[in-house]
Amino acid sequence: MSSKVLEIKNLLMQFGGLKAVNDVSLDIHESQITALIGPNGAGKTTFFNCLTGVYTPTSGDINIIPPGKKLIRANGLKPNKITEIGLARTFQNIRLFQNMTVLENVMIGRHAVTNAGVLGAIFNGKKTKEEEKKIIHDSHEILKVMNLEKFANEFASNLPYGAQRLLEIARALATDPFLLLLDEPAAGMNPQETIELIGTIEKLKHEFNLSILLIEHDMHLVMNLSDMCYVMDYGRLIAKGTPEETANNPTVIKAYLGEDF
Amino acid sequence: MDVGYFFKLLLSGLTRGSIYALIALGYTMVYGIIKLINFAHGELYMIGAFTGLIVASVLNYAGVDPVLTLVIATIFAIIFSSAFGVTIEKIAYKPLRNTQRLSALISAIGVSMFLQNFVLLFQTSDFLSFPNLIPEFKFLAPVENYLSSPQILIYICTAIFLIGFTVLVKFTKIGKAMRATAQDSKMSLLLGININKVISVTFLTGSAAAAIGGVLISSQVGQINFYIGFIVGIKAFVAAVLGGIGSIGGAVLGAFVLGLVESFGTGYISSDYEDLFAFLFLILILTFKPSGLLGKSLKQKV
Amino acid sequence: MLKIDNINTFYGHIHALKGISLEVKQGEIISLIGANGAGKSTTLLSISGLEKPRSGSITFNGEDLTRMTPDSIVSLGISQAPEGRRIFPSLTVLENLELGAFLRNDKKQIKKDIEFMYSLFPILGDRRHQLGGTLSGGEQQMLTISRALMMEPKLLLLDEPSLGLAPLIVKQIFEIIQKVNKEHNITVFLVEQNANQALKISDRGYVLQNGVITLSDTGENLLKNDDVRKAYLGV
Amino acid sequence: MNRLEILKKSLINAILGILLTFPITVIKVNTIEKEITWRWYMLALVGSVIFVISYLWIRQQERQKAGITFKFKESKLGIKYHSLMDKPGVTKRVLIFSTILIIALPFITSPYTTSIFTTALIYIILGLGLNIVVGLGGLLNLGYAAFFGVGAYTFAILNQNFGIGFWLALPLGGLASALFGAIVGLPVLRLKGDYLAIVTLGFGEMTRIVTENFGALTNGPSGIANIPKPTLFGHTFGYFGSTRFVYLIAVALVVLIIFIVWRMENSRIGRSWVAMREDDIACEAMGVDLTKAKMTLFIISASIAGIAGVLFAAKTTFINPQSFTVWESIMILCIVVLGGKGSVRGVILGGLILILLPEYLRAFQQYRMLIFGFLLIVMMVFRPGGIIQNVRKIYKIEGDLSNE
Repeated sequence: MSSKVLEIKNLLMQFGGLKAVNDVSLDIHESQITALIGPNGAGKTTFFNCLTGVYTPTSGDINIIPPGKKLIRANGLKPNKITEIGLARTFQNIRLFQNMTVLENVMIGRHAVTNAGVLGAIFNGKKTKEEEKKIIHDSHEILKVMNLEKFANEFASNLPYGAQRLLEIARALATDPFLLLLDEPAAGMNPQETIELIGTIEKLKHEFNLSILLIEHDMHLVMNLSDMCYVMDYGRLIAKGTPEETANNPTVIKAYLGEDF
Repeated sequence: MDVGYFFKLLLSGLTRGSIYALIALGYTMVYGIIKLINFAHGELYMIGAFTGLIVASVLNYAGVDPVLTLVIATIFAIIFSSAFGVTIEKIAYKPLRNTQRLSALISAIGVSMFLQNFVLLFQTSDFLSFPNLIPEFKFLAPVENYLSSPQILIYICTAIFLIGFTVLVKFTKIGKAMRATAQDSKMSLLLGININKVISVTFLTGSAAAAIGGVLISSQVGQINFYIGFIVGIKAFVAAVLGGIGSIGGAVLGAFVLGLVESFGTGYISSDYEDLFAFLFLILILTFKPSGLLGKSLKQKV
Repeated sequence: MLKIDNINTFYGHIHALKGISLEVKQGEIISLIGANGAGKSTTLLSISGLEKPRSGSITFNGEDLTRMTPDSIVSLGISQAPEGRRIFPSLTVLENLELGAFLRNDKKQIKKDIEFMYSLFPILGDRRHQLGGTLSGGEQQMLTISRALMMEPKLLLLDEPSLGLAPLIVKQIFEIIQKVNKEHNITVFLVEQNANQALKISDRGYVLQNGVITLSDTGENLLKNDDVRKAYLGV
Repeated sequence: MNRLEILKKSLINAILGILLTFPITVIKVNTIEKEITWRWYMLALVGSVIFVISYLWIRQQERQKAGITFKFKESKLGIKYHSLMDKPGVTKRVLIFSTILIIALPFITSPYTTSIFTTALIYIILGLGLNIVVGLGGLLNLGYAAFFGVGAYTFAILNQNFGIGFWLALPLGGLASALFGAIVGLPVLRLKGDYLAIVTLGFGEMTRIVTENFGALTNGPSGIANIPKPTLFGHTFGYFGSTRFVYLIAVALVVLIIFIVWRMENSRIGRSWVAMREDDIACEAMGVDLTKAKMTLFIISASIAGIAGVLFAAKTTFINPQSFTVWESIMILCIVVLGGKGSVRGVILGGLILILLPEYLRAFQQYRMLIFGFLLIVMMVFRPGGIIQNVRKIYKIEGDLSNE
């Protein structure tokens, strides 16, 4: 088995009396797609928010191991630091920069891997100019990969819904991640769009050598994509295994899928 | 330590707090429902005080009984303040309900300037003295060094208003509609709630509270001018934020805390810095509790 | 019962609905399916009076809705459970339900109806004094639907009741929709992304594409239709 | 609504308005003489004013509802303007002409006019500075006048104690203000939205109160006088000369600051500010350090106010705390929002209107602030986005970049 890129140990996230994430441990391996499924309110998104620094977990460990680098303990790091380390995320309820163009949205993603400052901006020297050029160039490349090139100059708010979801992913890719966290990437997509999305995610995995963790309700997508599947309910992990194993697990069926799935 | 002095400050802090509470209530309600910092709310207090003064003077010079005068003046103050509040909303805020909040804020600033200068122009820029209408309560004689009749009246009126208001918001239908509108106005529409009516009632109640505060404090202090609303308005706003803006209990708590802080600050430290304590305390609290004393954490759902 | 005749609705400069006509008859379950951004929600909001069409008419039992305010439309017996659940997070479950009956004055019957909702969704009964915001997504969706039912509607408009819900909950919700339709004679107009489930329980369906209705047929036939199968059922 | 209906409604509004304003307008109390004056003529006056305003107001609302909005581009004047401007070389000529006009202004008008225009320019600088925070970053600062004050007092105090002149004070004032901005920013920038607004307002007021009471350094409420006017390589000007000179310095500073703001807007940093305004959570997830970004915004905006403060002190030669009150902060905010937040042209227009209008409304004397407040409401109701809506430079892909 390939090496680990993320290692979660006994993660606990408590809000008042509510244990939204309760003693969750899981590993994510390099170049694998891991799915996290579970009923609404099971704590999946909260778990995501702990990983990406939006929340600081109550206890437990979040260890990030960038390929070929040393382990970093990520508890309590700010979201931008986590992004710099190489974890990028999308949001369940789309959070694009609505009044910026598609290209500009992706350009923001390049923020962490570039460094022109205030003085650079004012004097706009050769280095700054070249960096700007490179940002535009790289962003454009990413748009091509995501097949969003034709929308490049449109405002994000004017994009069709499916394309907005893709732009979320494009923007995350722009930060040069090794681990991509997708929060319900297919939510609100019709089956046709979902099928296309499966292809796109596959392609990204190979082209950028990405590891992917995704939260999803669409079992079709989960079954088709993931190498490993974890199931959460009431903040706890209740099952893990290959997608087939999970789909046939009686506990999972009872809590989540329903009899006739 | 001088215990007497301490009590004097405590009681005067509660008086300030009561007045701030009456005004902060309006701020917080309006904010809760239309998410607008009604910069002109302090002006409604001033309008209330002026209407009260005018009516009271007319009656007083005509020789009407002081207590009756005070009651009638307060009623007129409430009516006119509320009418102004509702009118302002219709003219200056309603058209801006679906635009950026900053535009509505500027509109509110415009209203504030307009009302100040309206009163300045049609009345005077000088201080006017408020007729002395509050009777001396005999039972206060043993403690008259610490507690005056107007103070007692302020406490009682504030308490009555706050209780009535709580009942209104908690148990009546319109109160429930107000809370619903504050949380999700679009959804409230879909449930058949007439939100224009809800907003009008909100402005009406808030302005009425401010008017009561205006008349009470004016009869205690004894004089008013067109500018009294502005600084008190800002203080009440501070109180509302201190408690957690949008939270009614928070506004009341914030108001009393602020009143006490100011009273003790001026009494024990220095009266030169009277207005400084409010802000200093606000900054201290918000640094440790960014959403105010009783405010819900602003953490958005991600 | 409800008749939409050639309405055009604009969002700023965007022409969201381009001359839509459709009809809902007493006692039916009708679904409107289509991709995101096709104009499904706009159609529902236009019926409820939150979006005013620039032209065309919407009539309900002969009354023109386009000139009415949202609250008077509700008082005719049209209630809507909008997309994204929108329960009142800082009100209790009970208060949420009471607000559903805002326009009603029959206190006794309201109490009975609340008990009925608890029997439909027992979990809501267990949580009656809990704040709406503390419910899980599925519970919130149940609350939204029961709150809409509290109005004693003649016509129930449901916007994406299955969005973002676990498969098990989706099944439950659709069962309840059928139940209130059959047993309580409530006409249902359903907007859904989940075309498969929606069409299965519908008498008729409409397909909306970019603000235009492109297909209309019985639910059964639409399920068999090749274009629909390809675009919305993923076959 | 037809004309008759509008007239009817206006009549009703006039009657309601009379009732509403009755105690304040009709009854005048003299509490010293204990006399009441009943001014019944006010009924007619107030009624007719409200009637006219109501008529115009409703008519305009009806027009807007029907989709008739004033678009300069489509108006007669606008069409003429654009056809003229589209001719080759015209833009350049207009630019040269207006540059000459701007520079020549103090030499062809009275010192009084020059002085008013200098004030307007100072407020334009302030507007530009505040616009970075409010317009670009979406952070509401209601205590901006404090930064302005810090700049002015830095110059005044340094001059009194160490004899430092304008040119050295200019950067020092900016620096002091930036430092002050950093100190204020530390506790403040964790807060969001309206909480941020009230705390900045608090800081503004605290600064003023401390200035008023810290007499040893600031000379308290009476302020500091005899601040020297700027010199040119040691050459001092007479009264007229220095008025003109200050004006020209102000013009130069406005140009410089517009240039700096423009460069920043169109940079990696500026982009991250706009993203922060759009969605701070997503922005942070893109790797932008929000604390750092906000701090940078705050400090830059503060230093611009500081520079404006030094200029202001040099222009008036006398400062006191009354020039840096909440109202001053509000004025600057009005410039930004009225002009069109986020837009440099808007801020310039807003600054000119807000400073020049009250000056020239002096003809109406005591009515001017009343009218001014009313105009603010009218502007926001009928054009809430400000006079000039933001036109941001948008990055576009032109041609095929992939082969480079």
